[in-house]
Amino acid sequence: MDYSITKFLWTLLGLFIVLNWGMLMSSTMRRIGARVAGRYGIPWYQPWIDLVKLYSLRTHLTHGTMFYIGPVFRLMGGVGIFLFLPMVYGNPHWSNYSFSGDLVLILYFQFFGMLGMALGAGEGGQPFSAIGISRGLSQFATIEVPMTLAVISIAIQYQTLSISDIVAAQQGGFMTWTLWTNPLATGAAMLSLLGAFGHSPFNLVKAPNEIPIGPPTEYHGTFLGVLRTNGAILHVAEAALFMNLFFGGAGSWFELIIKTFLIYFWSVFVGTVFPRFRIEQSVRWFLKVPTILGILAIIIFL
Amino acid sequence: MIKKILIIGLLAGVGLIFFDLFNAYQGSEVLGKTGRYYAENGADEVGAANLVTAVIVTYRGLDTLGEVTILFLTAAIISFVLKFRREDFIPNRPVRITSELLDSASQVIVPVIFMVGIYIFINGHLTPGGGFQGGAVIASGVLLMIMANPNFGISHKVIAKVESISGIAFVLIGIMGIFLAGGFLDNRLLGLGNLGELFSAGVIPIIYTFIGLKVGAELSNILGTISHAQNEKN
Amino acid sequence: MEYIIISTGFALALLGLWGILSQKNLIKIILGFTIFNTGINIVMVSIGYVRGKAAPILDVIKPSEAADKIVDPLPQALVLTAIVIGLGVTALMLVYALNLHREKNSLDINSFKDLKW
Amino acid sequence: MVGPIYIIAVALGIAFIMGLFGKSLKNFTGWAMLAGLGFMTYVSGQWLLEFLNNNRAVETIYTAGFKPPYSINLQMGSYEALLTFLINVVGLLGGIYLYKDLKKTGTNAMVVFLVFIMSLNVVVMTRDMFNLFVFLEVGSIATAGLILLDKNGNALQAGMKYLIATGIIAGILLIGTIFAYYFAGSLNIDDILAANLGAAKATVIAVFLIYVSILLELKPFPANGWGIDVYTAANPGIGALVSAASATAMFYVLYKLLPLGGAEWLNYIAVIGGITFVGSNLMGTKQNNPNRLLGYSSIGQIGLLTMILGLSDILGEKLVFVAFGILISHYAAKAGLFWLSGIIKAKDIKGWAALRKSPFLLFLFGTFVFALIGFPPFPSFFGKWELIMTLATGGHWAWMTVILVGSFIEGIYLFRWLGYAIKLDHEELPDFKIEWNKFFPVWVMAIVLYAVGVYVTPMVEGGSFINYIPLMFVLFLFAIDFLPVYIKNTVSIGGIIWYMFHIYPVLEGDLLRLIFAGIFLIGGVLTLMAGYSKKGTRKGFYPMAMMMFAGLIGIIEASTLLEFFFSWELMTAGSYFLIIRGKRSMPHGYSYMLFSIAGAYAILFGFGLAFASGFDTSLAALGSISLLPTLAYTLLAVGFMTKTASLGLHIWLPGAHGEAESDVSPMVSAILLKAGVFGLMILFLYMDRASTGATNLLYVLGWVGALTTLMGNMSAAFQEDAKRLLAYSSVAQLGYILFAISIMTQLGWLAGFTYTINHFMFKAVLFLVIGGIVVKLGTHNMYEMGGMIKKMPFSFVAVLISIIVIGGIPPLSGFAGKWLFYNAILEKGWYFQGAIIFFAGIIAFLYLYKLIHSVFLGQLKDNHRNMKEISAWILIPSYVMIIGIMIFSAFPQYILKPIGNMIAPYFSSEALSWEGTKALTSFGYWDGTTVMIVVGTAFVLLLGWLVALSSKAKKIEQFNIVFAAERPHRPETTHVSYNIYAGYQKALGFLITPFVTAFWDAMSNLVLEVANWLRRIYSGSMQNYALHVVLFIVVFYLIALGGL
Repeated sequence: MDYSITKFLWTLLGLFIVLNWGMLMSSTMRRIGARVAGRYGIPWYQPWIDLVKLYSLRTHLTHGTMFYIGPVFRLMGGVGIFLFLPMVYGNPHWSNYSFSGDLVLILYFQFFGMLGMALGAGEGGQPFSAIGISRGLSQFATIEVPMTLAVISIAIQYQTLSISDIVAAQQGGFMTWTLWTNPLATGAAMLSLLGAFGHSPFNLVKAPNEIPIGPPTEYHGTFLGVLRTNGAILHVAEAALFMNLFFGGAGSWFELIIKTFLIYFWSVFVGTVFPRFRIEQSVRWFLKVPTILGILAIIIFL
Repeated sequence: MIKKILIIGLLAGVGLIFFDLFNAYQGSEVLGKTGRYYAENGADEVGAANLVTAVIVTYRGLDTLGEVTILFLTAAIISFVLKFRREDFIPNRPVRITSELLDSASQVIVPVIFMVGIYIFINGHLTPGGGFQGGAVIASGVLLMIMANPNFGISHKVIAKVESISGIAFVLIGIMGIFLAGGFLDNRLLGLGNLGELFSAGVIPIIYTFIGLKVGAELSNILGTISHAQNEKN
Repeated sequence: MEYIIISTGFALALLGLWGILSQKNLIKIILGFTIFNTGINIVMVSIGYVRGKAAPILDVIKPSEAADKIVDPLPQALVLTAIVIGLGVTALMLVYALNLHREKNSLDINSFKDLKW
Repeated sequence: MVGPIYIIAVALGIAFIMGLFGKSLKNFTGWAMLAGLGFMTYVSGQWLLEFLNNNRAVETIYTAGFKPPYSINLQMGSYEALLTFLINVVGLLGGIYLYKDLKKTGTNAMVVFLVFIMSLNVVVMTRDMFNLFVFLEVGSIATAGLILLDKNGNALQAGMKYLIATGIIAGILLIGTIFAYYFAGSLNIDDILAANLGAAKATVIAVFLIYVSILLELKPFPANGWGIDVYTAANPGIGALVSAASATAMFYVLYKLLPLGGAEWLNYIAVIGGITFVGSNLMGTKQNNPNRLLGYSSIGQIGLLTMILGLSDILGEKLVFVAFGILISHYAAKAGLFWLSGIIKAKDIKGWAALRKSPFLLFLFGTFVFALIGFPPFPSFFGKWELIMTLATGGHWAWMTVILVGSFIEGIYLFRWLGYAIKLDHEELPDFKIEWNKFFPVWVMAIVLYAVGVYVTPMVEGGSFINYIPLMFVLFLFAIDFLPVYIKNTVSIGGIIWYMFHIYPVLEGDLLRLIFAGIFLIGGVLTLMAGYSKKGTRKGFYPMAMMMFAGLIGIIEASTLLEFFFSWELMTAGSYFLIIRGKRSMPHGYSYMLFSIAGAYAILFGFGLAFASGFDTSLAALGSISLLPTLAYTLLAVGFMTKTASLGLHIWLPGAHGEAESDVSPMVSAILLKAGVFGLMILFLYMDRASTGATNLLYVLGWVGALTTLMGNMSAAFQEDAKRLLAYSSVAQLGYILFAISIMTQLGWLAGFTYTINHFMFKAVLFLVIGGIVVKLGTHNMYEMGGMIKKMPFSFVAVLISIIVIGGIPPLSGFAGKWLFYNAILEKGWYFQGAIIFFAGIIAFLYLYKLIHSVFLGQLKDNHRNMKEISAWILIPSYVMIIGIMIFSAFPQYILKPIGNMIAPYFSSEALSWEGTKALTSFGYWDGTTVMIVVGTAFVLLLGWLVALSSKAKKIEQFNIVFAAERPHRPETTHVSYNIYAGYQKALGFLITPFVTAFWDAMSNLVLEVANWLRRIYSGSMQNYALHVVLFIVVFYLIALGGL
């Protein structure tokens, strides 16, 4: 357990990289989406501009304390996952603070941000926020089913919950990736990932195309900026988690960038193809195919 | 219908029980142990020529006490069950005129009946009969009086007095037995005298007299109350 | 001899029981009850009977030979008690019947079903 | 010493004298009667003392100075002394109670009353068959008279029925007697017994006739319509005597004549008793007339006693104790209840709600009901205990079942009745006035129950260990119940704290017990603190609360099975009264009680098996169950699960916890439920885990736990009532715990403990705070709240932290449980149960968010604008708990390490190891402290960053939101709370269709229907009743003697 300042600085650097990569990735994805829809789309540097603009807005309106610190919780969620996640395999500098907990820690730390966000938005008193949150919770409560099953499955497979060990077990070439050694679990997890990233068809939570709805409705300026920042970090971190679990982790930042891009692209790809589900539809959907896959993934180990 | 069949079935069942009892019974050639004891010692222990009396009044005096109590209870219960409010009471309800014969005959017979009754219970320890029989006879006399004159009012006060005093006397004699003789209701308070005489068998004649009075009083009381109850307008 | 008596007793008891179970009129039921009792009393007396023996009264019979000459006095004593008890109960029943008749102006057994279940 | 014969002599003497003077001086007769009763009581009492102190030889009284069998003899032994004393006491009290009524009817009634009691004395004492008959007749004639004390049509009819039935019975007895004389040559009971008439084919009929008539006098089902009518129609004062005195006498007659026929007859008697016990209790369930209900209950109890006599050869020397324990309870309780009924004069048990006007009478009523069901500390409790234990020893499972089922059915109606009395809102309550002469006897009977209970305690095997100190404390609180809340609260808290110090040295070194003791006692202190916020005197609250805590701590202290069960019942009783205090909790308290009784009986059965296996009275006996171990384990587990409200047994909990008072909910939820957990843990630790039965059971329980969790959380998510939401959450949490400890590995148990401790803390906080808010806002519905964060920030923070713990979100201690779960499940290999558990765990977020959002966030309602923070007395204990949570979160090792070490020896593998603050398993690792530090630091930094960016954010008011450029007019329309998970419910709601509730409803309906159908045999026609009697005789004859 090393709380040294150098460790801290390395982690900070990692965070910076992840942040920027996240923004670049999101802009790219939005361009792809636009192209598929036959539009031109935003320039690749748009997110930076947005961020700067949001952070430099002068008006800050708050509905109260919880509303104020809600975004902090949210950002903490993203950053936390990053902190507890070993980024680049085999390199102590990029393993962050993963020594303080294993996979379970990360799985449950996801809720940290969500809860904070939900509470903050809730205090806003905006009905749309509450609606969005209720939808988000409903959906998330089912996404986790296949995810949990997949996690249990790989835990059985590798007899460990420590991410580093799981990655280590996958070293030794392409074919030793969980993707091949345990395709069912991977399938289940990747399907639940769709929900986690909240692109179409599972983006009823904050339906972007209609009137602004969903948790962030009331947030603006700096708060929104914080949320955007978190979004960037969170996407990369989650993608990195999946990379570690199923795609052999990353030996270097380059490998990480490629893999996370592809993982993220997968959800965007599905999103651009399929129309949106209603909540009960998505709930049912996640409890069908992905769950069955997950169950099979466990059965094969019995 | 079904009920009828059921009843018949049940009676058959009870009949079966009785039948089995009947089979179990073979009469008896000699006295049983208890009976023999009475036959052998009754005379000298109790001194009553009528062994049944000896058994009733002395050996099983407690039963007799209970018996008396039952009559007493019945009288008491009846009198408070049939109690009715004054305003419902017609002093002289119109009744069918009793026939001359019954009326005059009763006046002749009743005293005789009473005398017979008294005789029966006084000689209870010598001859068949005793307190209960005598009392019943007396009560029958009372009944005759009531029939002869439906509005004939028996004085409940007097009856109650007789009843209670004789009851108390019975109990007292019983208790005296504990102190002066073998135990509760022992008849050897007084000398047994010689068998067959009137003044023999210890206190049996006395007890039987009281019982006789008591029974007579109670039965008459019951009769009186019931007939009286007819005077209620309903 | 005693067999006839005892069977008569049983028969009477059965008869009385039949009366209790089947008659509708309260008074008749009470009569049935008395018959039932009488039957039982007869049974009791006959139990005490000893073949060819006399009543247990020592007027002619000498106390010394009493044991072989008399019947058992005990059952007779019991019967006396039983009779008196029966008398008491019957009297009570009659009074009840009287009051019930006052209540409902009827003696039909089926008109007294206010209490059930 | 006054000779027993004087009971007869004096009673009759006085009776006759009364006849003499009665007409003239009324008052004299009244006093004469009481004097007579008093004298009888004195005589029998002195004999009783004589037999108790210097056990002298049995006294025989020869009447007429001749030896039996030639003359009648009475006997005064210890039993006779005791029973005559009981009879005379109830006679005296009854005389006092009925004094006015008797006087109104006149001297004759008093005479009858006096003679009635006297006759019962003789019935008990006599040793002569025919004399017995005579005085039975005296008794029944007297009864027939006393029935008419209140002259009404019903009484007349009842009396007639009684006369006819007893007439027939007497006839049968007479025939039996004379034939017994014929066969045995004697009327003396001892001679008849010695003659062994049961042996010969011919003579056995006499035996049968005597048995059947005595049994019929005891009113066996179904030939007892006449008896029930008497109870219904007669003056309750008379009912009391018939039920207490006559029944006692008849019971003793049966006891006297028991050896008449020999062993094989005992079975018949037992069967008849059993049928009567179950049957008449069953019919009681459908009964609403108090007196008639009491009649059913009396007959049921006498049935039980008959059955016990029938089992006498099994019970051996225990017979006397068992019979006495149950008889005395029946005697006192029934007399008391009938007398109460006479005071209240309600035609329907609903009318007993009038009792609320006098709490003391209510207290007496409760006493009697609990005594009848056999709760401690009443003698019936010990009687039943010994009964079950002895039966178990003989391996008579069927009889045990009959007894327990019958007692349970009795509980069904008695507790419905008690519930009505305590809570029912009923129009036209009869209003009654208490005359001292009616009140005093009831009071005495209650005293008798308590006194005898305490007196017999040491007579039970291991009873001497039972610790009465807490009960004394309860009693004391009853004494000071009139004082204002804050005093009693302080006293109670002081008492608990004192007990902590008293008990700590005892438990030191036994960590398991220490933890639960901590939960119970510390929890008790904290939850009680909230009581300071209450005003007034809160009648009855503190004694009951303390009774519950006495029971809880008793369970901890218990070293023997008896102590454990004693305390268990105590706790049940106390908690029942706490729960039913709530405004609308009558039905919920009722179902709680029913489940608790059923559970208690399951436990009792299990304990019986445990005891019978090795005649070991200590708890360790659970370790060596050799008789039907699987059944025993299952029964015990089920019994304990009724308290943990596992799936299938949970339906009582939501209502009970939801409707309870604001500071009762935390007690029963955070603390009481743990008693079940403790029971399960004890069971699991002791039981032989290797056995297939145990392993299967554990496997099943694992599934039950998992499903309970799913059901609980999902139901909670769809609640609109804040407290019910929390209640369902408790169900779910207990499901986690059940699942965890069923895993039976060190990790599993660690998880279990973590959950136990966490749930104790956060549920206490939540129920305290939410309860406080509910009271303050005056509504349970969350959608009527909202925006409270502005008004109650402290409450909000408390709830927020608790929610983070429930959710298992790092860094708080809830996560410890989740992490341990993952490892335990992977280690054990229960993957699918595990998956369900985690699924449920995520569903938890739905209700958690619903709770905190609907209450604290969203739109503040207009009518709440000037709300203040809830009372500090609620917040202080909450924050103590919060601190506890924080410590547990930051330094889990200080608690988990010792627990791990403690339970390690019980399990093969030590799966959890520690590196400083880091917990390691074969699968993963977790470092609570580091997580706390990392998260803390990062959070502070980020917050600082945001503050730096937007230091002076402007506060805007409620309606200033992006609402389609509109301004919402009413908060109600904007506050999104009602049924917010509609979509989810649409998708998955089918999972929680209330099968279980439907099932239990069907069950109860079934019972009631059967009862209703059965009781039709009581058609009301006296002829039918006579028919029943004869039918009983014939059928019994055919079965017993097959017509020879």
